[in-house]
Amino acid sequence: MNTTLLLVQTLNGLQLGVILFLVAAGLTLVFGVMDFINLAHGVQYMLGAYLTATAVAWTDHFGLGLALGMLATLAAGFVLEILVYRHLTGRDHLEQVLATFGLILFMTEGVKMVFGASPIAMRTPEILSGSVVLMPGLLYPVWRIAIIASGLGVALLLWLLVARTRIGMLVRAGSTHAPIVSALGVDIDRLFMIVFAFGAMLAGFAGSMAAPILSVEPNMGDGVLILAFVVIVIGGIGSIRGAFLAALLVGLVDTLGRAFMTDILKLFFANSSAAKAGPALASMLIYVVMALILFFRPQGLFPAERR
Amino acid sequence: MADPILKLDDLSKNFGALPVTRHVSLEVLPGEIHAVIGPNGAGKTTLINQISGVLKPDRGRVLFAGQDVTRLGVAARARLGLARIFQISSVVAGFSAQENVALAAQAKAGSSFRFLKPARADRAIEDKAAESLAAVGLARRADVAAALLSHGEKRALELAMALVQAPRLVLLDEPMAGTGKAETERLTELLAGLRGRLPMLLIEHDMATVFALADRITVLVEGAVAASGSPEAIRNDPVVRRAYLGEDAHA
Amino acid sequence: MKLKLAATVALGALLASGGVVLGTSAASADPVKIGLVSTLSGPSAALGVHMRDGFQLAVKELGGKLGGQPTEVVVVDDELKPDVAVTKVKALLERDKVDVVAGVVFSNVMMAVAKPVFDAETFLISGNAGPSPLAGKACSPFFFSASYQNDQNHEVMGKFAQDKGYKRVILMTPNYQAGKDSMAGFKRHFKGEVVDEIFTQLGQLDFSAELAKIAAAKPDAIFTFMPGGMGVNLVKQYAQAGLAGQIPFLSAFTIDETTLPAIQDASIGLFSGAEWAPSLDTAENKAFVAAYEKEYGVVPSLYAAQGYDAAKLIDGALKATGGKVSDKTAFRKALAAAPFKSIRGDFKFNTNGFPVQDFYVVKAVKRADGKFATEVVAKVFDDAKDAYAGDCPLK
Amino acid sequence: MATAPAANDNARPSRLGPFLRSPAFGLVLVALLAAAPAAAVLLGQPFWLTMATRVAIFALAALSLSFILGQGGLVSFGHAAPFGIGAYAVLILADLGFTDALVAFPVAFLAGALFSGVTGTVALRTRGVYFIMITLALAQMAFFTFTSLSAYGGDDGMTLWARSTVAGQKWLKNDLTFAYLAIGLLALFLVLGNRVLASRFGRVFRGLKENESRLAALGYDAYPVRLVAYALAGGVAAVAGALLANQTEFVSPAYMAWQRSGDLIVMVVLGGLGPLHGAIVGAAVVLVVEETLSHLTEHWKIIFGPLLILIVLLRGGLIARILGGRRG
Repeated sequence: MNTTLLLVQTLNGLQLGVILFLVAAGLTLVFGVMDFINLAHGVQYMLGAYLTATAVAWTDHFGLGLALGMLATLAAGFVLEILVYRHLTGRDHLEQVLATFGLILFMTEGVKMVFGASPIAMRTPEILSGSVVLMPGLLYPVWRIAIIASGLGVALLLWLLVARTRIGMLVRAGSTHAPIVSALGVDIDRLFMIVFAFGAMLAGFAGSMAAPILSVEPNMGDGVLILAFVVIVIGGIGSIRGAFLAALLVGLVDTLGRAFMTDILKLFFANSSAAKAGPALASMLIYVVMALILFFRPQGLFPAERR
Repeated sequence: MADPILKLDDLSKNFGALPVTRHVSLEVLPGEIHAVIGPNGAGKTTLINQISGVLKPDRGRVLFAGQDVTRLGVAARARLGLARIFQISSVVAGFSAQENVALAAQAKAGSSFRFLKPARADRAIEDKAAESLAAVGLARRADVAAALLSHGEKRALELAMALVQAPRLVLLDEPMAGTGKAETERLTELLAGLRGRLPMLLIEHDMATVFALADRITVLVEGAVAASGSPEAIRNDPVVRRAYLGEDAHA
Repeated sequence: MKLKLAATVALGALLASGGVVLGTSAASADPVKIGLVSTLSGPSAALGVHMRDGFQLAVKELGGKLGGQPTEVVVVDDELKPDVAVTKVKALLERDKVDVVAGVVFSNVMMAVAKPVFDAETFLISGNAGPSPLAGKACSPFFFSASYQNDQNHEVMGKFAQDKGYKRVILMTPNYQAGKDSMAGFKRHFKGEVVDEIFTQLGQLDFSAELAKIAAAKPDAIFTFMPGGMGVNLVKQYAQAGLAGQIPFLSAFTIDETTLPAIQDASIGLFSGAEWAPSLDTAENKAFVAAYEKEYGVVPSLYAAQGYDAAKLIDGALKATGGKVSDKTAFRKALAAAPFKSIRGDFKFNTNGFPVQDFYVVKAVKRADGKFATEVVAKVFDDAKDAYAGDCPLK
Repeated sequence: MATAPAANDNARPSRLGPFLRSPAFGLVLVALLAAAPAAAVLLGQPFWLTMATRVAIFALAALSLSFILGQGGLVSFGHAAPFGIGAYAVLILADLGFTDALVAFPVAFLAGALFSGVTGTVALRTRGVYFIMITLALAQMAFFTFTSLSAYGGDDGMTLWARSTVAGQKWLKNDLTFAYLAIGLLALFLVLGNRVLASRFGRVFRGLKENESRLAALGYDAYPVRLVAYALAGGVAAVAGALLANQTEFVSPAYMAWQRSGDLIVMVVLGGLGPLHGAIVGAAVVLVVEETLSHLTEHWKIIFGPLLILIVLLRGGLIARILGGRRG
């Protein structure tokens, strides 16, 4: 286990964490502010990837395509909010689960009918493809660096937005004292619409950023959704800060676990049994971490203030 | 003099940097109705939560029925005979009035880990529940879902649930809050009927009720005991008049 | 010879005893009913779509008739869930009363549906999956494969690596049975050093951890088996990690026409083992590829080719029996003769119902029209039989 | 009106509503289901037999989830785990030479109950969404454990070469007998479940869902009560899993994938979260609609998805309105 490898894997973990954060941020806000369980949040991620890939192919320009894709995702977020979500606020959690599950089925099948079941491609601009030498003997893909940088940038922006602006203040207050906020005369429905569409766009952005390294296919949102839920639960629902730290934790634990679990087991067990158990253990590692964290902190790492 | 059923010994609790309970000591004697009054924010609810076990004090002890229960949870204290009536009515809304009281009675009558015999077939419990409902005047509403009872009826139902457990002390957290005048009078009458049989710790805003019922009154101001004594003594205590009754006398 | 006769008689007796009840349901006046089982939803749907399209293209070209009989193809989606597949196959057998079940992309689904299909004494024509039990000990007189045995395409790569003189190779597959079989298949003909065997999670999206390990180990080549979306991700990330030009990439069921449209340039020059490629030079194949591209607008993959051949195989056998499936012995005999012109060229059946055919190394290229496809580099095995046929009691 | 459906029912008693919510109607449903296999044989529709069996099996699994979810408010997103464990119990026992249902089914029950009991000690420390997610996590651990069991097919799963015997007899080979076994077990556990809910234990368990702090003030500890209920539900789910293994004659980790847990929740919620037999309706609706729609079009999900949304938007729709009796 040399240091270069460890460094690369740490960067990889960071990159996964950043993607997860982008998805989890919207999820935790919608959950925190409106007490709304949105299973279809993974669909936004998938939609972002598809819309951006299409826009990039159409405009033949990455930046332009990304911007168009984001606008389209934002628009899709508003449309879904108006058609479905706003009618579900304040309803029983399980009803929200059922309805948004139906939405997943519909959107996934719809995308499959439009774009086909085969994965589609998204081009990356020349300057962002290929690898750079970070230090002697350490080659790293530029695109992953771009993901990490843009993800951290968005995280910073989000923090400023939530910590420094009026709407951010309302969101924070809304996540802990919703009745008070609405008593102050704030239109909580509009607040929700904005938070929701914005969260959808963040997830869509994550999908766009992941598109060049992952296969863009109709079900790409499912796995991410589960991981995003793991993240917000570890972080404490409604907490952006918690989501950020938990996303990095999950990204790192998952990546490093997959990279080194088998090797670590080989130190203690016979090679063959380590090779068998290693991948399975690595796969369940984040769930073990989540269970442990919830065992000791049943409200997650950074529970939002008491309601 | 008999031993106190409840004794608070130098109880203190902070929320962050804010002290909400400061060195509170008080006693409830057998058969006594002891009222705790105080202006809003005096820490009455925090105090009752420490007595019932919802909150743990930072310092001090809670002695109940001669036993130190400071470290025990809500359910454990309840099993020792501490019943509570909540500030906001708390019943099992989907159960009928009868089933609510039966649930309370069942807690005192053997294990709940019986799986196959229908609970309603347990005559002893059902009869006790019906008796208790009758005692609070709810006999005719026994089969109505608790959610459909009026506010006052819910309070009475809670009282029935407390009574059926034959508790050693009842904590009443503002039982008159939100009830109409007629209902308040009826409830006061009900509680007065229990005087001497059942010790109570009463937290209440309604001064008429307090002075009608209490054998002893403790005044809480900013988390600390400002005065304690008979209703007569409290009524005439200049400190209390200034700090509390003076402001609130007309409310 | 004598043994063979005895087996045929035994089979006949077996069929006669059980086939009576079902025989009536397949009267020749009714249209021929084919149940086509494919994976049409979930991350691996692309493979299933190709196989279905290939099959249906053949039926269409034959004027909607197989063996000259009006034919109804009932397509079902197994969702890649074994219990769902079993239920749907039972629906095909019991409700739709199909004469033949065809298709099945994944081996776990195949293993789950094989039993009910065989129990119903219905013929099962694989359009892709070829798990080793069905080739060996658990082979069945009702089973024929229009594809290959699972190990074979991996064996091709092992032989290729051996022939190329690679000394140090890293193997990487998902952590499931097919992955382990894949490694075993590769090692059957590769005698060099296997530096590391990396097992990844099935459905894994990000291979950065594994690629960093590979880059550090600097092997002569890597061999991988990453079907569907996993392969897309892996190849994209392989190129981005700067490994594409450095370490030869050998694969099976990873680089094919279902994934190439998504991988595009990153795939060029990567190797794969296959029994078919669009560039294969037979008249039938040229016609098939042209027709498929015209019909569906994409280059066919080997799944499409196998689906197409499966339909042609059923067509040929039905022609031989005059459109009848009710006489199981006759239909089996007709199928076993492989009475059709495979787009792969040489195609015979072994005793276990698996093909005896040629295998090639193929490589991804960008065609003149801008589309991506695989192209034959060299023939690796000629008239190859699978390694399990010897365990099969059928003669 | 809409805010308190329970209030409505009492204020304006209709004869139908209470009957549809009563345990007796549950038996009517089971009887209807039991008619399907007989009809299948009489009308020469053997596939109805398969469907009826599958409905009974998933109804049993959904019923066990409904017990803790609908009646106890414990939203487990990992119920497929004990379900799958039941299936593996049959497979592993068969591999060890114990092919008899009289051994396999009780062992499956115990294995499922043990799994739920042990994981419940951790999961039940949490509440709400945290509980949902921790049950998912624990189920995922089980899932990945079974995918790594290469002796039992790993991720691929493994064929169960013969159905369980009963006291050495191969009765279950007959699909009709098997269908009635599944329906019979469904009926048995429905009756038992309703009995448990009406018992002293059930009274406390149901009460906990609505007002945990009240029950604590009465002296009830939620934890052991919920743990026992959670373990029992796991055991019943495992019995359903054992049935599924026998029906499909195949066992695979896919049985305990998180999507399967989601399917079970959908069935229970669709069934209205009310009395246990709502789960039978939910399972039947999901499976039959799925089967019918997918027979019509490959893109059946484009219809089924909006259908689910509509059901919710129309306030639980017919099924939940009739059966639900959700309490304000």
